[in-house]
Order: sequence, then structure tokens, then C-alpha cells
Amino acid sequence: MSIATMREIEFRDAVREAMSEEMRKDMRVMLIGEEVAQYNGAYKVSRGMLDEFGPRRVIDTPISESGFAGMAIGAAMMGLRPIVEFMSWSFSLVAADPILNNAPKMLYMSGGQFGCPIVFRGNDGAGGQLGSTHSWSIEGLFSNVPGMKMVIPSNPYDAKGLMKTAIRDDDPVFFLESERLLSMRGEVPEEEYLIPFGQARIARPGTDCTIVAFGRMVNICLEVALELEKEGISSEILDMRTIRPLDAASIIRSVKRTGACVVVDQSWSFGSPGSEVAALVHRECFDDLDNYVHRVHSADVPAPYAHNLEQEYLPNARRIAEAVRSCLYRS
Amino acid sequence: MSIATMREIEFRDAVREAMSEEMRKDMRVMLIGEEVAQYNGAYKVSRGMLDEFGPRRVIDTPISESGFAGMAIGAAMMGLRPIVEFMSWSFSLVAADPILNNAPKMLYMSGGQFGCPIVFRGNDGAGGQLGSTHSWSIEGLFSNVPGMKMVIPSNPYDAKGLMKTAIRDDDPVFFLESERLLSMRGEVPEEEYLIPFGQARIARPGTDCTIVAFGRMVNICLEVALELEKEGISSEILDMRTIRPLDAASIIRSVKRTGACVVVDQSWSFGSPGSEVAALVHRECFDDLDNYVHRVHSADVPAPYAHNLEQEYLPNARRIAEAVRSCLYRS
Amino acid sequence: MPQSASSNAEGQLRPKTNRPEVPMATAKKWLREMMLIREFELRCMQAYQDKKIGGFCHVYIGQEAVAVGTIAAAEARDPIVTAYRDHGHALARGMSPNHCMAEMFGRVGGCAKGKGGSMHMFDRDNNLFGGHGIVGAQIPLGVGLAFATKYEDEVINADKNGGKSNRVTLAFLGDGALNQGSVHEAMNLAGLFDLPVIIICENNGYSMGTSITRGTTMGHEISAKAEAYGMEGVEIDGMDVIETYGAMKELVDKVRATSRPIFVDMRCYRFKGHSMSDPRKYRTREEEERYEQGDPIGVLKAQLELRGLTEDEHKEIQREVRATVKSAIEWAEQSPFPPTSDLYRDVYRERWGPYTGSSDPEMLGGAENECKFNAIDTTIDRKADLL
Amino acid sequence: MPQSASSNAEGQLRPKTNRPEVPMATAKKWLREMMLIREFELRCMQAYQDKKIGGFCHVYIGQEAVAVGTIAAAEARDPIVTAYRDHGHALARGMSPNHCMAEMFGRVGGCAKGKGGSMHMFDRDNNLFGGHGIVGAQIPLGVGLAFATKYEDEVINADKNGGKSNRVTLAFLGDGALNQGSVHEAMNLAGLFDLPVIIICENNGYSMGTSITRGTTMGHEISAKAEAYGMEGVEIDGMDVIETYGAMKELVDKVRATSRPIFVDMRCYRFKGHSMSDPRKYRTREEEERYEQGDPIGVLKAQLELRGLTEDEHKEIQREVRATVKSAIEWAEQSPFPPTSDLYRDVYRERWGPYTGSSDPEMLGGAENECKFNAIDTTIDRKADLL
Ligand SMILES: Cc1ncc(C[n+]2csc(CCOP(=O)(O)OP(=O)(O)O)c2C)c(N)n1
Ligand SMILES: Cc1ncc(C[n+]2csc(CCOP(=O)(O)OP(=O)(O)O)c2C)c(N)n1
Ligand SMILES: [Mg+2]
Ligand SMILES: [Mg+2]
Repeated sequence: MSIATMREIEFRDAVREAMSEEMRKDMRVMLIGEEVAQYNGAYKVSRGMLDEFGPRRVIDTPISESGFAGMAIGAAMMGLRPIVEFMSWSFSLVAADPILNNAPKMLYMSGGQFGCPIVFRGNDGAGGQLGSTHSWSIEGLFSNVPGMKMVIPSNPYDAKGLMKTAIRDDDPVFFLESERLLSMRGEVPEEEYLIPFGQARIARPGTDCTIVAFGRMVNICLEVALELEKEGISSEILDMRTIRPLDAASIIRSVKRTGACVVVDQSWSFGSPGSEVAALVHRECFDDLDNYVHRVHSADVPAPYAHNLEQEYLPNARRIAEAVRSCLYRS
Repeated sequence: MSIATMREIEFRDAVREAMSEEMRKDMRVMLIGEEVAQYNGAYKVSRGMLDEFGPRRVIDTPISESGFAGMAIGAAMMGLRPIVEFMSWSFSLVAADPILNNAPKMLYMSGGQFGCPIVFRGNDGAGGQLGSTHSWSIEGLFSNVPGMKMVIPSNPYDAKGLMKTAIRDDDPVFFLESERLLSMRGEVPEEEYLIPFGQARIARPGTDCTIVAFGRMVNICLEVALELEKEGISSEILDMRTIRPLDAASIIRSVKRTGACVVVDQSWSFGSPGSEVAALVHRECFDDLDNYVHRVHSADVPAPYAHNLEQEYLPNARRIAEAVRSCLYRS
Repeated sequence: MPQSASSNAEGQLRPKTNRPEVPMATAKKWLREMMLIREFELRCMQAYQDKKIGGFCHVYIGQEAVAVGTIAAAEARDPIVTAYRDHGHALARGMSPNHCMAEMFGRVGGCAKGKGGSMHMFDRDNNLFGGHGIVGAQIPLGVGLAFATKYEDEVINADKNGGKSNRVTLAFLGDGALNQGSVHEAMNLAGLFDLPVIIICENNGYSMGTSITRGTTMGHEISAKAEAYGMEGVEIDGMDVIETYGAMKELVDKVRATSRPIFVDMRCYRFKGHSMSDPRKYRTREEEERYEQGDPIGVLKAQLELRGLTEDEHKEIQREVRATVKSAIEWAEQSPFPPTSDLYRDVYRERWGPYTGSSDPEMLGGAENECKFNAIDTTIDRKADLL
Repeated sequence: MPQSASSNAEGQLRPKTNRPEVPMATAKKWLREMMLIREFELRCMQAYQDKKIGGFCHVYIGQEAVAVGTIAAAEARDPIVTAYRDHGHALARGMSPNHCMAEMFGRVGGCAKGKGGSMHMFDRDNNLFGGHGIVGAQIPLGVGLAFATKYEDEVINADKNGGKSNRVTLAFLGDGALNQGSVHEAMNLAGLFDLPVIIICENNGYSMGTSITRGTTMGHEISAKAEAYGMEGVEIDGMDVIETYGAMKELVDKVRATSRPIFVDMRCYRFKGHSMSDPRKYRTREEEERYEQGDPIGVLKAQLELRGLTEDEHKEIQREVRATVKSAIEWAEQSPFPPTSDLYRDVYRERWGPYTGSSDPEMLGGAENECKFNAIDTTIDRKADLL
């Protein structure tokens, strides 16, 4: 990538560019969801797309997540490549059956006859004081299910490259756009690029402790690493990019070097991507670890509304730093 | 419990006795679900209850899981104590929103004003060649969510005692009746008893390896332990009984003694109760373990229909035995 | 205004009920309530801009007659449940503006201790079973409230002679919520089980930026959907509180007597955006002005002026509600933030706390409701009175 | 029989369409298909008792005229999707009995390699998009198939003059499935988007042990539910294949021309239990006998006898279908069990295999469809022909 053609755009713009580029290239791709067309998207991710692609390819739906997700799955079986926007992943629970019971199993149940090339995308996670029902970190719940892929970008560059890969992927992809990240600005080249699934990115190299993080948490970890550096702690941050497939090899390689591992996962702890990473690291780095894998999650309670409680609820800089120090016996 | 009043009954009878006893005692308790009344239950768990309690307390519903689960939650807010039967937990995905977004959060969102004393129960897991959509081990998915409790009995005695506790509990309880277990016979006393949540049972004492298991898997582990004994391996089997709350103390106590741990969990591996237990044990027994925690799960694929594939899909005796041997460096 | 109210969905309102005679004092009380809600919402908008309120905030301006008229037609013991646009219902139901505002400010003095927020107004004492955030989800809950009141009458208190409470539940939803399947499942259940519930569709013509005709088939006659469940469907002008009250009173009485569910297509209009970030580009300024001419507060004021309400009296009400809301804001601001320990409270009723991955399932001290194991629990009332 | 077919829900069938003139050869073909399905299902029941078939098994006996008549009215390129009671649709759509039976036997020769089972009959070549196990879930899918065919015509092939395929989707469901919310959401979507789909409710009067009047409001006139979405609702006698075909042919032609969805209340009866374990205590033997007198196979046979079908011809058909099914069973039994490695296949289309907790995301060798990264993928057809 030549620096010359870099420019700064927002996360939401990056997602939109990916969708638009792929829609220009492939007539089978279309976007469907609540308020994606005339309203330009509740979070303005699809701004302008109706104008460019018209109402047959950028389609407003009623508030019927189960109905339109199922409809898009049927269309994908037929050969279309729909992008389905959930205004928020929190609203996808009413569509849990089609997205978990149909999409990821269609290929298998049909003995390989019907695939399901579809992208489900939307806002994910807490942080905007949206209260208990609107603050799901859906990766905690849905990553258990095989047959789908799960993407959780941490910055505009990755969002674009991963979204393009998601659209071209022949399997169902759950694309999680972290709450509070849509307005993040970052460099994105003009040239086309794709980012493969299952390959973590070293967001920051380091030697003392490996921090495994997903989505927005990566950015908070980067801030914490700066602070910790002042204390003489050198953290290596892995931005996992995809939860399924999980790039176990990169995690293991790093932990074998550092001998310490902290996982930062915004979902609830019990049976989460974070517990999976911890179990994996213990298994693969059993003789390399100087301490058990430390985990930072959202508190195991429904998301509170009050600002101060929500800040404490989420993995925050304080809790992450404490975990790293504790993991290195520095607390 | 005096042996004199023991008798052998089936798992389904045990569940029914618990429900009936509590319904006799407390008029607020009622049973609702598809085919629970006139048909006597798809799996005959509620046989005879319509006759005893009449159609106002044993209530047939249409095939509207989201509707009747939500209705029962509303009734629970009002003070009733409904028992909701899902014919299978596999059908609860269409009701994911009310059971995950309403029931476990009501107390919290309302600042403690409205609780939700409700039991959701039904058939769970694979084993009956029911194919991809009908074979959910729902604990893999739902145990991530705080605010509810999750029960998974392995035998008739526990099923009765735990169900009675579930009905008296003031929080939402997810009660999982393992597929292939309903016809299991076992001793159950005539006298009343309750089994507390969060207290594992040592299903078999042993010294070499701790096997942590849930529900039906406990019984398979017991068979495996007999085999392993012939090889000179003494396994201690913990029947967890409840997944939430998880009795971490019992697991840790046992592993600290044996120095080895295998988790057998019929759900998919990624972000499951099994990964949580593994992460927990590594954390709490970091210096006690001679090997990493070995895990046995269903294969990370949709459930297949073919008998031979399904047998291989599920945690089976062969895979469990291999895991124990490997954990003890005996393979 | 009834004409404009009906035109949003291009359908005609059915012939009106006879307007009830409402005593002047009552009507004035309603005028005050509507003005209180209006003032409250205006101040919320301001507080939201000032970042004192977080999250999503959906104001009720324009729909005041609906909450006030419907709730006046019910009794205090009749349960109510609604969606996220819920401040109006809370205030009309009698929640103190202090607690309501403090909830939005995320303070411990809020009705839900600051844990719920704008979308989740709960008030046990006033039989308000919440504001709910997931579109449509409150309708199965509302049907369940009705189920419980009926169960109480017919099972728990079956042998109490004449002891029936015959409560009627009001369950509110928006027109957009009609497109959620769970609402249909719930209507079928209400119809099958003869549940005493009135499902009130606050048909303001839009779900966010989607006009009802773009999102809902038969949008001009949504009662057809209820009729498909064998329910009576009634259209009511929700821009005229006397009209709303009169029509609703008849329906509440009817449901109390028959225990058959009814669906109301309540024609109204939301004057502001869907939430605080909505630029309302999906509708014309002309359309908004047409409805604003039928402002339910203006309509009632004009009606009462004919009956002798003076401008001074009106000003006095205005002054009083302003003071009330102003002091609610002050009260809310003085209410402390919830203590951090509150994060871990109200997750469970009894002794288990949240999962911490620690070696013990966490035990909470002082749980209200320690579960009794291993003994027959004699504390259970055979005939507990429900809420 | 039309009378008995209608009586299950106590409603009357609307006036009949004109019975079409069906050539004798065609009618005989249908008779054979219906007899084939009947024989197939009887043998399934036996094989199930013999534990050669596992899981749940829902036979189609009594409803043969529905699958045969409706599918005959459509073209081979018209997509079809149905529920778990799907053997009849698969056979009527042209799936070989060998593959259908082998699927139930859990053998690799099954239509889904033994991975799907009785409830999940898929046949790509015959445009059968599955049997689906979750009640109602196939209706949004079916609406999506219709969406895709329309999209193909109007977007992908928009500039192909006269290149419209105008395919019509048939989406089947049971009467009990009408109570699933997703079905209602899908009907609303079909209505809003003018999708070319016929939603065929095989109204056999029962969902498991629940008669339609116990589970469904307006059970005597379920078309009212479709009409609430602005859809035309039509009742058809599903016990008389000529009748079914005639009425359906009109509807298919209409939908092909108008692209407006239609709902069919297809009156029929299932002669056996819901699944193999159902003792049918919820209905009387008398009721069953009344319907058995209108057995769709007997009805057609009688009609054809009037047109000259001889007993010998009938016997010959019977002999042939018996032989066909017998050999299907033999074929299925000889088909091998799927190899264990198949467990891990068909999870993903491309290079990632299932998660094994190993140090590498597992790579499958020889994946058909290796994804191309870091380069503009020029293999994508701008105008791919859909299935
Ligand atoms: C299941 C679900 N989907 C989407 C949303 C986002 N959302 C919140 S309100 C709303 C519009 C609702 O419109 P309507 O029911 O007419 O109520 P109104 O806002 O007009 O009062 C939407 C789409 C949600 N909260 N829940
Ligand atoms: C969501 C869901 N709930 C429950 C079931 C269990 N179940 C399978 S078939 C059936 C009855 C369906 O009746 P109907 O739709 O009339 O179809 P029929 O069996 O008569 O063909 C039930 C309850 C299921 N498969 N899916
Ligand atoms: Mg609205
Ligand atoms: Mg049926």
C-alpha cells in the first residue's frame, strides 16, 4: 500500500465503502434492514447508498428481524449475497432462530447442496448508556455456534478489508461493529485490499505480556499499554480481528515468547471467547506460562444504565492495567 | 433419607412429582406449554397433571414459544410462578428474546422492583438422531447470560430435588432435561427433599483424575471410569448439577487432590461451560496441575442425522477415555 | 383534528362515541397532566443536549392525550406496560417527576435506582410494569399480566365469593411494533384464553423514519390484524383527551365485564423526532404543521375555555408545572450516582451473586430472600395475593 | 369429501373453481405418484418400527393430493420449500425414492448424504430447498426464495429484454405453524415487496394433538390472517387432486403474472399420527373414518374408473410402486454409512474447518472454493445466473 493514497475516514465510512465497492462489482450483493435506505441508516453507515444503488438493492424493512433475516437466508440459498443490517445486534435475539438454526447449518443439513453466503452486521456491545436490553456483546452468546464466521474489527482499515472479505465469503459471516467505534477515524488507502479471516494483527509488539483483545477493546488496551510502559511493562497486543476462525497460532506464538497472557473481552465472562482463549492458552502454553491467564470482561450482571455504573461494568483501563500487573506479579 | 421408602421411578416421573408436589402446595405454580395438558406432554413428563390440576393450571398453548414464554414472564412479574415447558430447548431459539432479554434482566432493569420467578424446562442435547436443528445443547449458548440459573440433572433423584428448588427459587431457572435420560430409572425417596443449587455431587470418588461433567454425560463418565479402573486409573467424577451457579469450590478441591482434570460437556466447545471450567481450573489450580485441562465436547459441527456420525459427534466413551489417559500421560 | 389524526394512515375514523361529560375539575386535572408531560419532555430534550441524560431518549410530545386519557379510563390497580417511549405513561400513572427525571439522570433516586434509564420506567406501587426497549416485547408481557389477574380471580381466589378483582391490563405499543411476530403470537394467546387486556397501538404513523404505509401492509386499517385473531378492533382519536377517555372508558368497562381482549388503533402523531438524533427528513414540515394545529393540549385548552377556563388559570397551571419540572431536575441533580456496589445488586433475588470466576459461587450478604433448602417451606402462602 | 375436508375447521369451502380437464395420461401419472408416496410412507413406518430409520419421522399419508396437485401446477424451475413432513413433496418434486429412503436410513447415498434425515430433504437439482424442522421457519425462507427470483428478474437481468424468469415459489406450512410469529412477519414482507410466492397452509386440522380450534383463533377461517396482510386468501380442497391442481394452476398463473403473494387454506387430513409415537387419542375413530372415506387416492381412482381406468391397470400401478419402494429400501440398505470424516465436511464452504482448539485454525485440504485474498477477485460474475 503506498502512503500517497491514504486518507482518514470514519469507521462507518469504511464499512460503507466496502459494501458499495462490492455492490458495484457484484449484482448479487444487496443491503437490507431497518432504516438503511431512506433514513440513510440509524447510525449512518449506509448513507448515500440508496441514492447510488436504488431501492431494489438498498431495502428498508419493517421491524421484523426474524422475518427479514429469514428472507435474506432464503435469498442466499438461491444465490444472492445479502448484507443484513441489524440496527443493533441486541435486536438480533428475536431473529436467533434463523441466524443460528438456519444460516450456519444449511450447508451441512443439505449435505453440501445449499450454502448461505450472507453477512449479518450491526452495532455491538455496551458503552452508550443504552441499558440492559440494548447492550449485548453478542459474541459472548453466538460464538459458540459452528458453521458461521465472526468478525470484530477494531479500526476503520480493518473494518473495510474484513467487510470486503465477508461479502465475498461463501459462508454466513457475523460482522460486529463495536458500539462507540463508528465515529473513530483512521487511515484507509484508496486502493482495494482485503484482509483474510483467521489472521490476527499485532497491534503493538511487546515482550512482557501478551494481551489478546477483540474489537473496541484493542484500542483501550493500546492506551493501557502506554501507561504500563511508563511502569516498565512492555505489552504485546494482539488484535484478533476474527473470533471464528480464531487465530490460535498467533496467540500461542506470542505467549510462548512473553510467558504471560491477559485476555480482554467485552462480553460476559461465563463461556465466552475470553474463556476459550484462556483454555486454549493453558493447553498450548502449559509449560511456558509464569502465571495463569488473566481475564477482563464486562461484569457478570445485566448492563446498567447509569454512566458511572456502565463505566465500571465494561472492561476499563483500570481493570485491564490491574490484570496485566497482577499477571506479571507486579501488583 | 430412610431406604425403606425408596422406590425406582423414571427421570420423567421425578420431574413430574416435583412439579405436582409444588403445585399442590402453592397455587401460584402452574404449567404451560405445547401439548402439556390433553396430550400429556410430548415426552409424557406431564402425564396425568391435567387430570389432577385441571385446565386452568395445566395449559396447552399453540406453537408460539415467543408468545407464551413472554406471557409467562409477565405473569411471573405479577407474582405467579409459572413452569414453562419447551417441548425441546431446540425450539427455544424463537423465544430467545423474552427468555434472555426479559426474564434474567427484569429484576435489574427495574432496580429490584420486579423479579421473575419462573422455570423454563425441556429436552436438551443430541443423541436421538434428531438432526441439526433439533439437537441443541443449549447450555453452550445460554450459560453466558447472567441473571438466570441453569440446572442440568443427571439422574431421577437429582431431577426431583433440583426441580423443587427451581420452582421455589425467586429467579428465572433454566432446567435442562438431557435427551436420552427421560426413561432412566433411579431411586427416589417418598419423602420430600430439596437439592440446593451450586453444590456439585461427587458421583464417584477417585484419586488420579477429576472428571467434571454435566447432565447425561455424568453417566457416560461413570461407565468410562469403570473401564479405566481396569487400567489402574482412579477417576473422581463431579456431577455439577447446576451450571449457574457453578460450584467452583468443589472442582478446585478435587483437582487440588488429583492434579488432573478432564471436562466433559456435551455442548460445542467454543465459549462453553467446558471452556469456562478449564479456564477456572487453570487459574485456581495453576500450581497443582500436572497437565493442562483436557476437554471433551461435541464436535464443532452442526449435529448430523446419521447414527454413526451422531455417535462420533457426541462425547462418547472412547473419546472420554482417551482424554483421561492423555491427561495422565498414559496414552 | 380527528380528521388530521386519521389521515396519517389514510384511513377514516369510525363514527365517534358520544363524548362523555367530564367534570371541569377532572378535565383541568388532565390539562395539567398533559402540560406536565409536555414540560417534562421539553426539559428532557434540553437535558439531553446538555448531556445530563444519556443513551436513547424518546419524548412523548404530541401524544400526551393518549397516556392521560387511557390511564384515566383505567383504575389504579389495573396493570400497565408500555414500550421505551414511556415517560408520559409513567407520569400519567402517578410516578413522581423527581424519580422519573432522576432515572434519566442515572441517579440512585431514579425509579429503578438509575439502572434502567429512559426506556425502562418501572413503578411497582403504581402498577407500571415497565417501559421495555425491544420493540413489541412488552405485548406478550402485558398479555401475561392479564393472564395473572385472571388466574388470581379464577384459581387462587376461586372460592372467595365475589372476590374477583377483574383487573384490566393496558398494554401499549407503537404502530411499527405491529410488525413483530411476538405481538401476533400474543394476540392469538389473548384471544384463545379470553384475557382481559386492551392492546393499545399508539399509531403515530411512523416507526423511526418509516411511515406506516411503507412498513405495514393494510396500514390504513390495522384493526384488520386484530380481527384476524377474533378480537374487536376499535379506532380512537388520540389527539382529543376527552374523546380518548370516553371511548376507552367504554372499552375498559366492557373488558372488565367480558374478559375479552380488545385492540385499539389509537390515532396520534409524534411532534418531535423518533429520538434525540432524528432530523425528521422523512416527512414534510407541512404535515407536521397540520398535526400541530391539532395539538392535544391546545385542543383541550380550547374546549375548556368554552367552559370558562381563564387565561390566568391556564398561566397558573403552566407556572406550576414549570416549577414542578424545574424542581424535579434539581432533585435529580442532587440525587447521588449509584454506588459501585450497586452494579452487583439486583442480579438475583437470593443468595448467589454474579459469577466472578472465583473459587466460590459468590454469596451475597444480607440477601432479602435466603432460599430455604431441605425443609418444607411453610412460608409459602397457598393463596398469596398477587401484586 | 370436500365437505368433510372443510368440516375439520367448521368452515365452509368457498365455491369451487371449474374442474380442469386433465388428460388421462396426466391423471394416471398423478395417481401413480400418490400411490408411490403412500407406499413409500407405509414402508417408512415399517422401517421405523424396525429401527432402520431414526429420529422423528412424520408421514404424509392422507395428504398426497396436496403435494402432487400443487407441484403439478408449478413448473420444475419454480422453487419449493416445506416443513419436516416432507417426503411427499420430495417425491412429487422428482427426487428418486432411493435417495429419499437412503437419507432416512442415514446413509451416504441419501439426498443430504445422511446428514439431514427425514425432516431435511433437500434436492438442488429439483429446486427443493428443504424440509425444515423448526415450525414456521421455512416461510421466511420461502419468501426469500421469491425475493431472489424477483431480484434476478428485476436487478440482475433487468436489461435482458424479455429475459424475465417469473418464477413462482411454493412455500408450505402446517396449520399449527400459523401461530409462529415469523410466519406473520414473512407474510407482511411478501405483501409489502409484492413477492411471487404462494403460501400453502396444509390445514389438516391438527398440530400434534391440538385441534386448530384449540390453538388458533379464527381457526374456521384462517384466510382472515392472510387478508390482514392484504393478501388474497383462497380455500382449496386438498383431498381431490384434480380440484387441487385446477385451483392451484389458476393461482400459479396469476402470481406469475402479478407477482402478488397468495395464501392458500388447503383443507386436508393426516390419516396417521403426528409422528411415529402418536397414539391419536385427541380425535375419535369416527372422525378418522369419515375422512378415510374421502381418501384422496380412492377419490382419484374412482374418478378415473369413470374415465376407463381398469382394475388391472390399477393393480399394475400398485405392483410397480411396490417394486419401486422395495428396491429403494434395498438400495438404501446397501448404501454405506457415511465415513467418519464426513462429520467434519460441509461445515464451511471454504478453507477453514471446524474449531478443534488446536494451534491452527484448521485448514481443510481440497476445499472447493479457496477464497482469494489481496487481489481483486475477477472470478465474480457481474450477472451470475441464480440457481
Ligand atoms: C426488535 C427491535 N428492533 C429494532 C429496534 C429499534 N427501534 C426502536 S424504536 C423503533 C421504532 C418503533 O416504532 P413504533 O413502534 O411505531 O413506535 P414509536 O417510536 O412511533 O413510538 C425501532 C426500529 C428495537 N428497539 N427493537
Ligand atoms: C418452533 C417449534 N416448536 C415446536 C416444534 C415441535 N413440533 C413439530 S411439528 C409440530 C406440530 C406442527 O403442526 P402443523 O404445523 O399443523 O403441521 P402438521 O404436523 O400437521 O403437518 C410441533 C409442535 C417445532 N418443531 N418447532
Ligand atoms: Mg410509531
Ligand atoms: Mg397440521
